[in-house]
Amino acid sequence: MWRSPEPKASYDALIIGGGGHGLATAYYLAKEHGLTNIALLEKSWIGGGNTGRNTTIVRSNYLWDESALLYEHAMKLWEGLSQDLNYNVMFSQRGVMNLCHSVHDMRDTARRVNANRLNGIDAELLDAEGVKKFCPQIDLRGSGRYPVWGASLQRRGGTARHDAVAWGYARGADQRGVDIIQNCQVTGFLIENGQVQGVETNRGTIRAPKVGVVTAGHSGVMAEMAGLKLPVDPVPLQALVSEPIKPAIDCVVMSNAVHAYISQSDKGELVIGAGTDSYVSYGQRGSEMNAPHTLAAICELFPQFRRMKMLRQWGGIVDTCPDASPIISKTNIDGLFFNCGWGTGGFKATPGSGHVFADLIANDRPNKLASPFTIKRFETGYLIDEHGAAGVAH
Amino acid sequence: MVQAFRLPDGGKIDRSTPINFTFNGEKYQGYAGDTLASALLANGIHFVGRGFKYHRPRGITTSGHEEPNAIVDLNVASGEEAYREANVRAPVIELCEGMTAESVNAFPSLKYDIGSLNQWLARFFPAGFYYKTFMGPMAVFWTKLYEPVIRKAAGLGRSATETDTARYEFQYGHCDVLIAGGGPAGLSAALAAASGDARVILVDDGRELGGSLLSDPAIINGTDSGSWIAEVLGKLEKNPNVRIMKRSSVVSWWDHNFLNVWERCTDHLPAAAAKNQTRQKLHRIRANQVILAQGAFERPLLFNNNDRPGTMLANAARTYVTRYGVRLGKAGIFYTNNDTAYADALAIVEAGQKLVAVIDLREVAEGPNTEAFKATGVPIYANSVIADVDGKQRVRGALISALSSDGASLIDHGQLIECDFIAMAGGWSPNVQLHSQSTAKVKWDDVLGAFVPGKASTVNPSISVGACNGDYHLGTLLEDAFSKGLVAAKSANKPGRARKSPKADGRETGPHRWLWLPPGKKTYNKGGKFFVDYQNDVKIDDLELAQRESFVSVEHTKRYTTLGMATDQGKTSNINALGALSQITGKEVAEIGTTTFRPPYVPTTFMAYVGREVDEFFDVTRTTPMHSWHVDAGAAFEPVGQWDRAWYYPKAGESMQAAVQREAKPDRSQVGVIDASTLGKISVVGPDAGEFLNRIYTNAWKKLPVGKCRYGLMLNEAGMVVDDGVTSRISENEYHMTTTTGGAAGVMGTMEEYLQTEWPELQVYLTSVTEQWAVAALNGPNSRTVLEALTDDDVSAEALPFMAWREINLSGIPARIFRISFTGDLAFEVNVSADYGLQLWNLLMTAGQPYGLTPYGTETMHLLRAEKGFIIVGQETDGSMTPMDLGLGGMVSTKKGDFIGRRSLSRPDIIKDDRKQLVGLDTTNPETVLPEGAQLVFGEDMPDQDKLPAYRPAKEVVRMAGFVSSSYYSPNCNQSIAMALVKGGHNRIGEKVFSPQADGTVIEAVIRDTNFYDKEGVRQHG
Amino acid sequence: MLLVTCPYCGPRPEEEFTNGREAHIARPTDSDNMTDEEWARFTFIHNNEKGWMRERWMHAAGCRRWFNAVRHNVTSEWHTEYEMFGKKPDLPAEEGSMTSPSDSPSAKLEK
Amino acid sequence: MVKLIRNRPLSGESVGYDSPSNDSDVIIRELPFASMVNLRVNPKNSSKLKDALGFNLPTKANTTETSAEIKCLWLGPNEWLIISDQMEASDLCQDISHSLEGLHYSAKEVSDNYASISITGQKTLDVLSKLTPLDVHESSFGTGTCAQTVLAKSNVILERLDANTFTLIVRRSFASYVWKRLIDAGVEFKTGVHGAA
Ligand SMILES: Cc1cc2nc3c(=O)[nH]c(=O)nc-3n(C[C@H](O)[C@H](O)[C@H](O)COP(=O)(O)OP(=O)(O)OC[C@H]3O[C@@H](n4cnc5c(N)ncnc54)[C@H](O)[C@@H]3O)c2cc1C
Ligand SMILES: NC(=O)c1ccc[n+]([C@@H]2O[C@H](COP(=O)([O-])OP(=O)(O)OC[C@H]3O[C@@H](n4cnc5c(N)ncnc54)[C@H](O)[C@@H]3O)[C@@H](O)[C@H]2O)c1
Ligand SMILES: Cc1cc2nc3c(=O)[nH]c(=O)nc-3n(C[C@H](O)[C@H](O)[C@H](O)COP(=O)(O)O)c2cc1C
Ligand SMILES: [Zn+2]
Repeated sequence: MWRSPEPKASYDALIIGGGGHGLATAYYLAKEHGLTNIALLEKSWIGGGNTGRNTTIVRSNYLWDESALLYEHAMKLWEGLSQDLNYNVMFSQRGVMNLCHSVHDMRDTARRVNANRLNGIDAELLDAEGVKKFCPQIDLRGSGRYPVWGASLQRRGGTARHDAVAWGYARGADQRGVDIIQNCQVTGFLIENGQVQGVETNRGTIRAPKVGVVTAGHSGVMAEMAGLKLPVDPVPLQALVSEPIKPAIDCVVMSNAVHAYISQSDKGELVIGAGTDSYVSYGQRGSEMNAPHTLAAICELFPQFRRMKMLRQWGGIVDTCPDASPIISKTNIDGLFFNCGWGTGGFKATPGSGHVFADLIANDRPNKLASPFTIKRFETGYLIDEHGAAGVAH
Repeated sequence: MVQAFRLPDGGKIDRSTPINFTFNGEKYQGYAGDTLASALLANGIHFVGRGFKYHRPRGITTSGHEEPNAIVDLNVASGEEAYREANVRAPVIELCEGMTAESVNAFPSLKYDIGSLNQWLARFFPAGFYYKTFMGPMAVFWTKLYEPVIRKAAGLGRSATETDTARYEFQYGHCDVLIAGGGPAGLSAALAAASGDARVILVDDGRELGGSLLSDPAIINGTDSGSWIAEVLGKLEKNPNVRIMKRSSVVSWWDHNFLNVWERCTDHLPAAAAKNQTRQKLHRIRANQVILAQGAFERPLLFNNNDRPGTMLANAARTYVTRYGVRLGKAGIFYTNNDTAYADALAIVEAGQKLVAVIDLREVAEGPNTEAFKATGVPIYANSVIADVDGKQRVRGALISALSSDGASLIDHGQLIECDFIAMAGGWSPNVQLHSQSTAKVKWDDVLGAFVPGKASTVNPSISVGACNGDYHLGTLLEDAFSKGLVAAKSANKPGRARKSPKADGRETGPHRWLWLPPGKKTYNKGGKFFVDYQNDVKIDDLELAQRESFVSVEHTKRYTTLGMATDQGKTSNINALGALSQITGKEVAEIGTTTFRPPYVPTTFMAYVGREVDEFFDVTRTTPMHSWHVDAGAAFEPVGQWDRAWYYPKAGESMQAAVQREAKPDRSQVGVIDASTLGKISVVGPDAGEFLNRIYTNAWKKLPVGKCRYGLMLNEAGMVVDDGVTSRISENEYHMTTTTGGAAGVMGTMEEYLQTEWPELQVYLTSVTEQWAVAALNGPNSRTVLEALTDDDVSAEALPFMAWREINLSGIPARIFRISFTGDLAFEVNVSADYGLQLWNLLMTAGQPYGLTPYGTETMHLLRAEKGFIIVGQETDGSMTPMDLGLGGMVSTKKGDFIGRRSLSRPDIIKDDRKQLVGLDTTNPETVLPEGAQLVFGEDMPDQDKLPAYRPAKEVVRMAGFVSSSYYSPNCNQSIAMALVKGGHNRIGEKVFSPQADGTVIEAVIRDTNFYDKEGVRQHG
Repeated sequence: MLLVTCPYCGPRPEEEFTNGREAHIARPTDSDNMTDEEWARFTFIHNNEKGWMRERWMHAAGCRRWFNAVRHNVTSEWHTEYEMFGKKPDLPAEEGSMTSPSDSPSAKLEK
Repeated sequence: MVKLIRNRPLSGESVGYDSPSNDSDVIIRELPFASMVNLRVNPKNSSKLKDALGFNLPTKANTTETSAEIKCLWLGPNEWLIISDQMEASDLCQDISHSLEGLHYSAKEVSDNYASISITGQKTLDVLSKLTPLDVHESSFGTGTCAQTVLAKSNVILERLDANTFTLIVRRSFASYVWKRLIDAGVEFKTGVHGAA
């Protein structure tokens, strides 16, 4: 699938972080910008960060124009990704419903659905009956307090196989000459006169005039190494799977109000996730309080799953931004770029994120889709507050 | 019904109590004390399930939680749907009367399963086959053709389709020492730990304590182990500080020594007996010290077709024969790589189960247990392997071949020995699951050929004893566990007093041979089927393929092949896989590493985690003192935060819209009343209270006179509006602040935070008094008249002007009257002690009747305030609105000094004038009510109709101007009214905007100010 | 569920607390003289250095006091707690590697 | 003037349950009205209240003080709950204000803000252990101890009166929820519920 080359002394560009976003960046740099003398450095094994531990929900029905257009860009790439990579990422457009449990939810959702439509994104506002029709397994009553009023439905949304995304991009990048170097931890940056010159790693110095950092939960740590500060907090986000069962639900269901989301993988596990833990952590495990709350919500919405059993639960470290939107940005060090802050919901953006980030690195200026996501927005006040859309981690 | 495969005697089953059960629709009988697995075996049934991928027949393989193959669904008869349980491990199901079970992953039946065709296509299904195949030239091949097929094949068992009504609970626990595992090591540790004042919890997942002693008895302290266990338990049970939990598994170990223990309270009972009892509990236990005495798992051996039904672990074979009195078959073959297992072989033979051969991988069959076994006369084939297995749905024979001297190849074509079961003894792997969960490391032990616990973690220090610590010698482990039990109690500051450890002569053990990957008739890479992870059908060639395809990291290998990801989480397969990988790659196992153990230790029921916190207890419902009145009046309720607020009071057959139109009128023409008790109320007391409010709110507070009220706006540090409310000055030193219902806790939190962490110099105390007060808000021209009917105190405009408050005696109830208005009409907020809330309400209703007093709910309140253009935080705001955006710039004081969020208001993107700004909208057709959440487009940006087909996304991105935040039909203005946030709206008054609707229609409106009613604001001053 | 020690009430379950992120980031008193960048730093940025960290907690369901604590943000090990304006304790020395427990396979193996 | 009717938060909640009897494992009841004052003051002034209360404010965390008329629970380093079933809250406040004249303090009546629930009987600890993560074992939470903690999804002030008797002081709007959770947790025992206070 990919070679295991020794790192060379220098490259034209380096990508730090072998998650989906980093791998996609490397792939598009090679494919669309002809930069092939590049390396991707991953401190352990590619796809082992949040890419390998996320609940794989893909959708583009975000509220603000800036996000909607970026995520929709990703969605379009998803739609041709298996063909592009010649690797089946099992992108499954089974439909994503975001449930509403109150008038207030309905109003906010209507606003988002209307905005989506005008932004050219498929979105439907369902009433309770529509919800039941699309997903007959849901119990609309929600114990009385959280009855299901309706939902937004994005039919083109769905899931993809997380591991395959990482591997497919890795293979594609490798085939185009990118050196994918695992077990290579970046420990510092070489910076001279405000211009990045390369990185220090546990396998020696590697020089390059351009460095793109895509390290999710470790972005703050990386910024620190370059003397920069990022408004991202690393917090644990947990997920769990049930034992595998025969097909029991064939769409993705998310709910902010009861705080949970669920889908069923192609192997049969129910894949379930919810909120972040309250404290900063770099340990890929969370607190015990999470599962009871998440499962309570699932057992409300799907009482028929009450006797199901949890097979495994785990955590990832997500890089949360104050406005729940990512940072895709130049920094005040020339040649040093950051792509981070995807928090609880960046898997769905993987192709789009890599695509625009590659463009930024190659051309040294953000394109239209990326430019709102500059780190400068925290100074100017141009926040893109997606807490509504990202209110439940996904 | 005959149990043809029951030995004539022996076993800990109660032969006088037969138990009826159904498996795959057939009726069978077992005995009390059986598990489903032992009962099936006693009926001669080995073949019970099929593998996930190839659907190959599979049998009962183990006698415990590590079972990979014998997975069944329980409660499968009609009428049991709500209790149907997917994927249960047959060896741990205690048989009970009337039990029904069926095989998983087999359709239409276990014997004739369609999916089993997959095994003939096996070469098309190597590891990772998903990703490389099922592609097709066009995406549609995947979506329409392959994906549905793959998804149908998913899963093992089937979930219930009805709601489980059983009761589940969780319970908190606290102890000094928690011991996981009640075998000899755990019991010995418990004896020591509990010998002082320590609170001890001993947890074991079996129905009886004793662990391996139950099937492998020994002499302890000179008596048989059965009596010893009884004696220990007797002692422990008498100790009030000790809690023994049977049928309970320690499933998770979280940071700071917090553990989850999953107890199955009634699963062993027939349905009728279990009724009305709690089915399962999750104990959430904080332990000062944790001792792990989890034992060890025996490993299968790797050989060609090592998955045929009838193939099981040696110690499981022993357990079924000796503990359950099961005859496993007519003739068995025992296959081992070590000496110790001969003790099991001997026990099996001595119990009357025939063995026809022992196949020993070791070059020489020697060692104390081997020698002892030789007396049985069963032939031993040393330096030999099972090269192949005959039989499909049941083992029929084994092909035995001799090994070359290096163990790498076979030196003969072998001899077929007929047999109907094979017992495999591949050595033991200490159960380091919980140790790893504690975040401690494991280390590789070459002698044991397994991981043993490494250094304990500092956060969750684990103490391992017995077999899970790699100590397999009964004598030493009893003593070691005992001394560590004392250490643990001492560390918890409750030292034990016992000094005499239990004693036993452990079994001597002879040599072993860790030949991880022996050759076979077909080798693993030449079509041989060497299963390593049974349930997920991972074979050795899959592991090798992963290596070849760059999935070298063990984590990649796992994910590419799905090794260890099945419901048994690799309990029996992980070490074998690593051993085999090490042999394939030439790397040391320690170099290959291991994957991460995660909770739970065994799959755990969702509802055990949830306990009672579903249905009525899913969330708190908070109610006001007047709640019962609203209920009696037939109110519909709206959840606001955790509160239930009266939403509207429908008359018979009335819709919400109709009710609101009716409720909204009296508030302008007569008088209405709403229960406003839910508003947050905070008492702000101290010499610096005014200064404090200055820093909390955007406007100034110090000069507010006593007796006066003022509206305040609160921002976050980013400058965005987060709450609002009226605050009144009670005295020189005291303000009474109100917040939004949903914002109360957050506001109080923020105020305490700033007070304690940023401004400790301010002398201010905050007390939440939200629920001290019941509040009824009277609105409308008659409101004063109603009030006057109930008080002799002066509530005239002079005595109590707009934005003032005073205390009055309201028919004997001390009340605070605030003349503030959220409807823009003459209004009084009446506050009384909450105990009198209901009485106040009733008094008002009676007094108000002559004046047309109408109770109204939150929906009408929303409409009324919209008539006046008053915002609702959370409706007109979404966390991205500044006071200026809302047209409330006048409330931002520039003189008083700093306040939360002030600095942010001068940032460049905040002062831009094309920000979304709050405006009113007049729809061109005054009868048309814009839907809330509608998006707006300026005329110049409106696309052609064909670019915006009905119910479809726009064909090109349409630039949006803003959105509608509130919209109603106003019976008081006789037109539709709406508020909206529109880009640069304040400068666009009079301009047209267009709102494209999903159905393709477009609603037209004109931008205006937000005040639709009583522009001059005279009414509220009335 | 962590065991959080309140300097006033003693060790209590995490459920009773809210976490207030990094400690010792004082609110500027002269924000008028700050650049937008400096203000953004205060408003949005925590250092979150990997390892021992001083952070804020509030005993929300208990005494409602804010306080500081030193906790290891990889292992969650609790070092100490101290009052909001109490003496800033030194951070303990870092032992061994700081990779999180499951960061890399080798981290789980003792050699 | 009308006759004043205090409606305690849980009046009307007790119907439909078993009444307490001699062999009840757990007995739950709403306690009658008592005056309650939330006091905030710097603890160094604790002795100044000796005259008003009959004792110094308890400054040791999670402890209580009692006199014939008044009980005081430590809520935080500068916060106490003063309870009296004999004195009016306004009188309490007045006495306090006399004692603390000129000092910065706050004394707010909160009698109506709370419901008080008593739970007693040999299975009390078992019931509580299903609802609160706090360790209420005698060794760490003895008689005379109080704590603010979590009870199911509510906050609660918990006070231990003797080995098997606790008082729960709950925010009024949560009272019905807590009440139902207590009764529900007692289902597996013989739980008796007293009629309205
Ligand atoms: C439980 C959970 C559920 C989620 N669910 C969803 C979902 O349903 N939908 C969705 O869209 N998103 C979801 N997300 C978020 C999503 O997973 C992430 O936003 C996304 O995968 C981030 O990808 P990445 O490539 O940026 O980061 P990662 O995959 O984390 O990759 C970062 C890589 O950087 C490496 N690295 C770090 N430091 C260094 C260094 N010094 N040197 C070299 N390499 C380094 C890491 O080892 C890692 O491999 C979820 C996240 C979690 C944790
Ligand atoms: N012959 C050999 O090589 C060999 C190998 C291993 C063990 N043994 C023998 O086995 C015995 C080991 O004694 P021991 O006490 O260490 O182990 P054990 O196997 O006797 O007891 C362990 C107990 O812990 C329980 N358990 C495991 N995980 C649990 C969890 N998470 N929660 C609750 N319970 C859990 C098991 O069900 C079992 O009852 C000794 O007699 C030893 O000689 C021999
Ligand atoms: C979508 C998805 C499905 C998963 N399904 C399974 C599964 O069926 N069995 C399993 O053991 N783990 C499953 N996992 C969890 C992984 O085993 C693993 O826990 C996760 O990738 C995090 O890695 P870690 O536990 O090694 O830290 C799944 C993970 C994801 C993201
Ligand atoms: Zn405290």
